[in-house]
Amino acid sequence: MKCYYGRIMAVKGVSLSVNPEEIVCLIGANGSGKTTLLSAVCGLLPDWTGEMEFFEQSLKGMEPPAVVRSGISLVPEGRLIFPPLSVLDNLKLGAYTMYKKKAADTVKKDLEYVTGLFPVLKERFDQPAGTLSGGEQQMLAIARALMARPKLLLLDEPSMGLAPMIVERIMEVLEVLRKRGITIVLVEQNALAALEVADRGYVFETGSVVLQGSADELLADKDVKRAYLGKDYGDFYDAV
Amino acid sequence: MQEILQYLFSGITNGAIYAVIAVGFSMLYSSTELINFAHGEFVMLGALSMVTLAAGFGWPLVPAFVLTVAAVGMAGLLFERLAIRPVRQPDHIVLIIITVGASIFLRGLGMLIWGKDAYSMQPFSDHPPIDVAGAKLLAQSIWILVIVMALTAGLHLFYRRTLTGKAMSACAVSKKAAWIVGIPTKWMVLLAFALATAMGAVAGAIIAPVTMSSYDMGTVLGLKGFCAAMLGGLGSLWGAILGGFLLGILEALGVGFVSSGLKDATAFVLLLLVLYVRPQGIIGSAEVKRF
Amino acid sequence: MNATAKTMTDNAALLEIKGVDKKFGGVNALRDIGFCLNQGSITGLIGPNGAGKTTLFNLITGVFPADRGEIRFKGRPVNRCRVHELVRLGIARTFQNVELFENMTVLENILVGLHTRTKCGMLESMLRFPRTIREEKKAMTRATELLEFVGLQKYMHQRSSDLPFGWQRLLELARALAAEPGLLLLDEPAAGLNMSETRELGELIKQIKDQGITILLVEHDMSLTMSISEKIVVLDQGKKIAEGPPRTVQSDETVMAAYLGKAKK
Amino acid sequence: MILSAKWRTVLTAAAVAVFMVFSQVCLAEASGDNYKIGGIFSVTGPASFLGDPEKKSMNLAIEEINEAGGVDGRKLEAVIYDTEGDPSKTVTSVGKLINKDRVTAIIGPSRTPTTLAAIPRVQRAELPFISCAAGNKIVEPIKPWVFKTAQSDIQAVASIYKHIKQKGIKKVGIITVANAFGESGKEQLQEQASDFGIAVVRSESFGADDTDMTAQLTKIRQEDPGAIICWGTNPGPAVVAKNIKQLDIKTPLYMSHGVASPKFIELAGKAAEDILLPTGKILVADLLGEDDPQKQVLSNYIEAYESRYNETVSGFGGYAYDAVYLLASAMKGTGGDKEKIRENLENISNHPGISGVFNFSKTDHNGLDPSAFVMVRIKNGDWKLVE
Amino acid sequence: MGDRSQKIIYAVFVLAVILLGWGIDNAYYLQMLIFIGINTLLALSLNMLMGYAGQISLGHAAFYGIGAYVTAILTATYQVPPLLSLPAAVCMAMFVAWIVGIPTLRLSGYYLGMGTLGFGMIVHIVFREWSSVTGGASGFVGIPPLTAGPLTFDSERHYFFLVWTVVLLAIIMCRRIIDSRVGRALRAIHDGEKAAAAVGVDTKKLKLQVFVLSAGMAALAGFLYAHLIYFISPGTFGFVTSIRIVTMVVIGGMASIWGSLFGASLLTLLPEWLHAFSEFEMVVYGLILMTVMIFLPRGLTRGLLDIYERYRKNNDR
Repeated sequence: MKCYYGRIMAVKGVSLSVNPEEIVCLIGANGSGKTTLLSAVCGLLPDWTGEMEFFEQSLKGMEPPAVVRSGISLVPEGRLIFPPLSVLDNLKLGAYTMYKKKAADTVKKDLEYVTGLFPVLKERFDQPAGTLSGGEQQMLAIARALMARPKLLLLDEPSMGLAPMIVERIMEVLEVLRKRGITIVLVEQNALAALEVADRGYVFETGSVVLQGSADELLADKDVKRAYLGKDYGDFYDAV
Repeated sequence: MQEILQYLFSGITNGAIYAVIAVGFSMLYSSTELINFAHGEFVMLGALSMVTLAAGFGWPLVPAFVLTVAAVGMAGLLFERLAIRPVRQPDHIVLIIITVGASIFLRGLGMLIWGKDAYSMQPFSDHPPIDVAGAKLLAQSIWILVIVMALTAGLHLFYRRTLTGKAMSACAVSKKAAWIVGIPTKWMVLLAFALATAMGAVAGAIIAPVTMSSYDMGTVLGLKGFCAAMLGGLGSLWGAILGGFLLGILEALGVGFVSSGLKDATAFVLLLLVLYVRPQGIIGSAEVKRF
Repeated sequence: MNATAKTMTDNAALLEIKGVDKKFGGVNALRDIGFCLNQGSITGLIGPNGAGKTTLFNLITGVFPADRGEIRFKGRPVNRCRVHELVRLGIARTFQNVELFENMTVLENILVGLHTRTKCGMLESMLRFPRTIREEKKAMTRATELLEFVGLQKYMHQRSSDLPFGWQRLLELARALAAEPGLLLLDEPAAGLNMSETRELGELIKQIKDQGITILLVEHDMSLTMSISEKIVVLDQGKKIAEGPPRTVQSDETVMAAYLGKAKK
Repeated sequence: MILSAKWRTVLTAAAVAVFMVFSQVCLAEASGDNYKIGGIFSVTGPASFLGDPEKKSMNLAIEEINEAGGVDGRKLEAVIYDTEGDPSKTVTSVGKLINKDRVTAIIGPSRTPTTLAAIPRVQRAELPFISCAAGNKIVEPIKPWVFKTAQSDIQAVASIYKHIKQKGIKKVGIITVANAFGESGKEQLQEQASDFGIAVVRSESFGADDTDMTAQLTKIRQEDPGAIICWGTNPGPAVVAKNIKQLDIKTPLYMSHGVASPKFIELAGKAAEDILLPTGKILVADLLGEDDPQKQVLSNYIEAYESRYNETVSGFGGYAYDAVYLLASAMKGTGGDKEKIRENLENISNHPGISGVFNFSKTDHNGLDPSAFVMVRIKNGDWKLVE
Repeated sequence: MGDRSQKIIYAVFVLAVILLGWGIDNAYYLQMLIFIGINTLLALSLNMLMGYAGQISLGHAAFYGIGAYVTAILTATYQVPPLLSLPAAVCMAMFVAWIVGIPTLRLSGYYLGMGTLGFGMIVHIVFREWSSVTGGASGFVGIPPLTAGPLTFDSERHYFFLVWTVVLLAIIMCRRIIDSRVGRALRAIHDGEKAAAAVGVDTKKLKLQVFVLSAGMAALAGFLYAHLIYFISPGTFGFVTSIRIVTMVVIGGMASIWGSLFGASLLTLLPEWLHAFSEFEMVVYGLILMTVMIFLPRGLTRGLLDIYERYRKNNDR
C-alpha cells in the first residue's frame, strides 16, 4: 500500500510519496509551496494537474467532503476552528462524515479517545472554542480532524505561535497516533521539532523539493539551514 | 398609560412579524452573505397561499399552514437552484439585481395567480380581544407571538442541538473550515435558502388574518424586515428578533408620540443612526463586509 | 546584539521606531520594538511566520496606529498619520500578494502611482484647463521613464492583470517609485519569482537604493535578503531578537533557534 | 486592440439604439375611418382596483355605442394604455395617444397625480380630456379641455358632514391614507368642517401598505370624537374597520366613496357592519325608486357589465362608462372637430350617467352636485340606503 | 490615448442626435428619446459612483427628487427663472450629498446599501409629508416650461435637443474625469481600496467628491424631468426608482459610459415593448432581468461583446 502525490504545476512539479504508518515532514521557508500542496490534496484547490492517488484511488476532481470520507483529514494552518461553537460541537462537527455514515456509536468512542489524548478539552467541553488558548485551539483542531477517523492526517504548521512546551506535547501525540496506525504528513517551519518525530522529510524551496531523505540525514545536513537562512553573505552574487 | 400599552401591543404584533422576516434575511445572509431582495415576495406568497387554502378551499388551519410553509420553502429551493447557483460571477451587485429581478417576477406571478385584489381571512381563533388595563390585545396577536416564540425556540434548538444545525452555523462561521471537516457546504446553502423562504412563508401566513393580503404587499414588508435585520445585526438570530421587535415598537410609539405620517421615517432615521454609530448592528459582531 | 545597532548609526536616521507595542484582542502582536533605518540603506526585516513583520509593516505605513511608542519619519512623528498622508510624506510600499489595479492598463497603474505628485482636482479635469493638459503630459513622461526603468515600456497598454506574475511585481515596484518616496517598504518582493527573476530584482533594488531611496525589505528568500541588505532586523513572536549585519545575524544562536526550533535531545 | 474594442462597444450600442427606435417607428399604424378614443388607466399597480374596471367599462361602452350604429355612422375604436399609476408613464402614454395613435379624445387616468401630470400635454395638444379621478384639483381652476366624471371629494365630504350634522355630532377624528386620494380628502374634510359647525379634533394617516392601524386609532380615541372618518381606498380602510372593532371603539365610523365596492365588505367581513359611507347610486341601484333619473342607466350598465365580464360590478368602472357616453354625445355632428366636441361637452345638461346627472357648464367641468351621492349603511353584508 | 477615436465617436453621436431630432416627426418617439436621455443621465451619475468608484447607492432617486423639487418650488412658488433654479437645484443636491456622505461613505457593502436606502426613504417621506411646500402626496402642479432668455423649451423637439446636448456634455465630462488623475484614482479605489490608499489616494475624500458629483448629476436629471412633465409627485422618486437606476447601470455594464446609455435605453424601452404581454409583463420583465444577470453578469454591452468575440474565435479556427 502506498499513496502517491503526482506532479502539481502550482508547486512546480513536485513528486513525493508517503508510506502507511509513517510520519513524513515537509519543511522549508514560507512561500515554498507546502501549504499549497496540502490544499491540493484536500480538494480545496481545484486547479492542479498531474496525479494524486490515495490507496490507489485517484483524488482528481474530489471535493473536500469526499476527500474526508475517503480518509484524509487536514489540520489547517491557522487552525480554522469554529470559535462561537462549543468545544464539544466542534468535535462533533469533525465527525460530520461519521454521523452521515450512520456510525454514531463510534463517534462516542472516538470522543472518549481524543479527549484521552487531550484531557484539557474535556474540561472545556461547553466553552466556546474561541475562548481557548492558542495551544488548546491547536489541540482542538487536531482532535477535530481525528474525529473523522482519518487514515492520513495532514497537519499544516501545528507549532505556529505556540510555546515550546506545547509543541512538544503535540509532537508526542503525533507519535502516539502513528502507533495507532495513522499516517501523518507534517508541514512545519520549525524544522528541528518536526524532524525529531518524523521518519522522513522533504525540504521545499520556492515550490520544489530540493532535498529529501530520512529525518536523521536531514537533521545533519547543513543545506537545511541554507534553505532557511540563505547562503552566506556575498555568495549570491558571486554565483551569478 | 392605557394608550402606551395599546401602542406597545400594536408594536409587538408588528414587531413579531418584522422579526420573522428579519430572521429569514439573517439566516440567508449568515450562510451565503446574500441579501435576498425577493424575500418580501416570499412573504406575499405565504400570505396568499394561506388565504387561498384556509379561506378559499376551507382547509383546516394546521394543514393549510404546513402546506403553505412547505410549498414556499420548495419555491425558495427552486430559486436557489435555478437563479442563484448558475450565476457565473457571484458578485454581490449582480446577485442583488438577480434577487430584484426575482422579486418582480414573483410579484408578477402573484398577480397572475391571485389577481390584483386584496384578500382577507378569519383569525386563527374567534376569541374576542383581551382587555389588559383598558388596552386591547388581539387573539391573533397572541397567536402571532406564540408562533414566533415557538419558531425562535425551534430555530435555537435546531442550531444548538442538531448536527445539521451545527453544520449550518459552522458554514456561517467559515465556509472553508466547514468544507475541510467534510460538511457539504452547497447543501447547507440550499437548506438555508429553503429555511429562510419558509420563514418568510410563516410570516405571511400569520399576518394574513390581521391584514389584507395582495400581490404587492411584499415590497414594504421585505424592506422593513431588512431594516430590522440590519438593526439587530445581520447574521444573528437573536439580533434579528430584537431588531424586529424594536422596529415594531418604535414605529408604534412614533405614531403615538410623533406623527403617523412620519412613521416610516422613524424606522429609517433609527436605522441610519444605528448604522453610523454601530454599523454591525446592536447584537452583531461580525466584521463589516464590503462588496 | 542591540548595542551593535547604535554603533552603525553613521548617517542620519530616516525612520526611527521606539518602544512600539501593538495588541490585537489581547494578543501581543508586537512588544517594545525599536530600531532605526538609515538614509540610503537597505534593511532586511526577517522572522518566522507570525513574528509580527506584517503588523510592523502596517504600523509604519499607517494602516493602523501603534498602541504605544513612537514612529518618526524624517524626525517627525507619524504615529497618527493616515495611509495616504504618509505616501505624500514619502513612505511607499508594495504588497506581498501584488495589489495591482487589475482592470487598468500598465500605464494607468503608474499614473495612479503619480497621484501624490500631481494636483488636478475633479473640476479641473472636467474642464480640462491648459494646466491640466500640461500636467498630464508631464505625468505621462514620468510614467514612461519609470516603465523603462523596470523594462515594461513595451506593455504600457496591456491590462495589468494580463502580465505574467513576475512583471506584475516589477510594475508594482515602479508604481511605488512613482510616488517619489524617501522610504520604500517591500513586502516579500521575491515571493513567487524564480531564481533569475529574483536576481534581477536584487539588482533593481540595489539600483533603487543608489538613487538615494531607503529600503525596508521583508523577505523569506534569504539568499536575496542576506545578499543585498546592509542590516538585518530579526523578529520572533512580536519581539526583536536580533539586529545587525547579515553575517552576524546568520550565525546568531537565538535566530537559529527561532527559525529551526530548539533541539530537544 | 483597445481602440477597436472600444469602437465595437460603441457601435453595438449605437446599432441597438437605432434598431430600437426604428422598430417602433415601423410599428406605427395607419388610422382608419374610425374615431379613435384614447384610454389611460392604471390597469396594474396600486390603483388597479380603479383602472381595471374602468378599462373594462370603457370597452363595454364603446361596444354598446358601436352596436347602436356608432357616432354619426362612424365606429369608435378604443386605444388603451396602462399607466401603472405612474406619472411618467402617463405622460408617455398621453404622448403616444396624441402623436402616434392620433386619437380624438382621451379618457382617464384613474388617479389624481397621473391626471395632473397629463393635463399640461392635453391642454397644449387641445384635445378633449375626461378624467376618471376624484381630486378636485383637476377641474379647479377650470382648464378648457379638461373634464371629469368622478364625483369630487367636495361632494363626498359634504354628504358625510351633512349626515353627521343631522346626528348632532360636533367633534370628528379623521384617519386618511398617505397618498393623493387621502390627502385630498383630508384637505376637504378640514376645509369644510367649519361650514357644518364641526371640529376635526385629530387627524392621523396610515401608509397604503400598513398592516395595523391600532396606534393611530388609539390616538384618535384619546380625543373622544363623536365620529371617525376614514379616507382611503382598499385595502387600508378594511384594516381600519377591523382595528376599530378590535379596539372596541363604539364611535360611528364613516368611510369615503373610495371603498364603495363589494370588495370592501368582503375584506372587512363582520367589521364592516354599520359603517356609513357616501356612494354613487350604483351600489344601491336596485333600491332606487323607479322615478330616479339614473335608474334605467344603472340597471342597464350593471346587467351588461356583469354578463360581459362575469364579475360583480365595481363602483369605479362607471367613471369611464360615463366618460365614453358623454364624449359620444358631444361628438355627434362634429365630424371629429375637437373644438366643437369641447363646446358640446360644456353644453351637456341633464345627462343621466352612472355617477350622477351631469350638467356641464363653462364654470363646472365636473357637472355633478351632492345629489350624485347617497349615504349608505352596511347592514348584514349589504348596502342599505340611509334616509 | 484614443483621443482621435473619441472625437470621431462624439461626432457620430452628435450626428445621430441631429438626425434623430430632425428626422423624427412623431412627438411620441421624441418623448421616448427624451426619457432615455434623462435616464442616461441618471445611469451615468450612478455609474460614476458605483461602476467607477465601487460604492453602491440604493437611494439615488433622492437626489433625482431633490433636483426636481428644488426647481419646482423655486420656479413655481417663487417665480425664480429656471436658469437660476438650475444651479440652486444642483447645489442643493450636492450639499445634501456632502452632509449625508460623510457618515454614510464610511460604510461599505450591504451596510452602505442600507444606509443609502434609508436616506432615500427618508427623503421620499419628506417629499410626501411636507405638503405645505412640496404639495404632498398629490404632487406638485404648475411647474413652468423651461426658458432661457429668448429660448423656450416647450416643444418635444426643443426639449430633445436640450436633453441630449446635456447628455453629450455629461458624457464628455465623465469621460474626461475618468481619463484624468481623479478618475484613475477612482478606478483604483474600485480595484482595491487598500492599494489605492497605499499609493497616496485620499480614499475618503475622493469617495465623498464623487458622491457629491454623482448627486449633482442626478439632480440635473431631476431638473430636466420636472420641466418636461410640469408635474412631480413623490412616487416618482421612491425606492423603486432607485433600484431601477441601479438596474440600468448593471444591465448596461458597470464602469462603461456607453453601457449607461445602453442600459438606460433598454430599461426605458423594455416596458413599452412588454406592453404586448399585458398581464405577463411583470413576469417577463423579471425573467429578462434575471436571465441577463445570470448569463451576462458583466452587463449587456460587455456580455454581448464577449459572446461576439467567442463566436469570432470559433470561426477563425
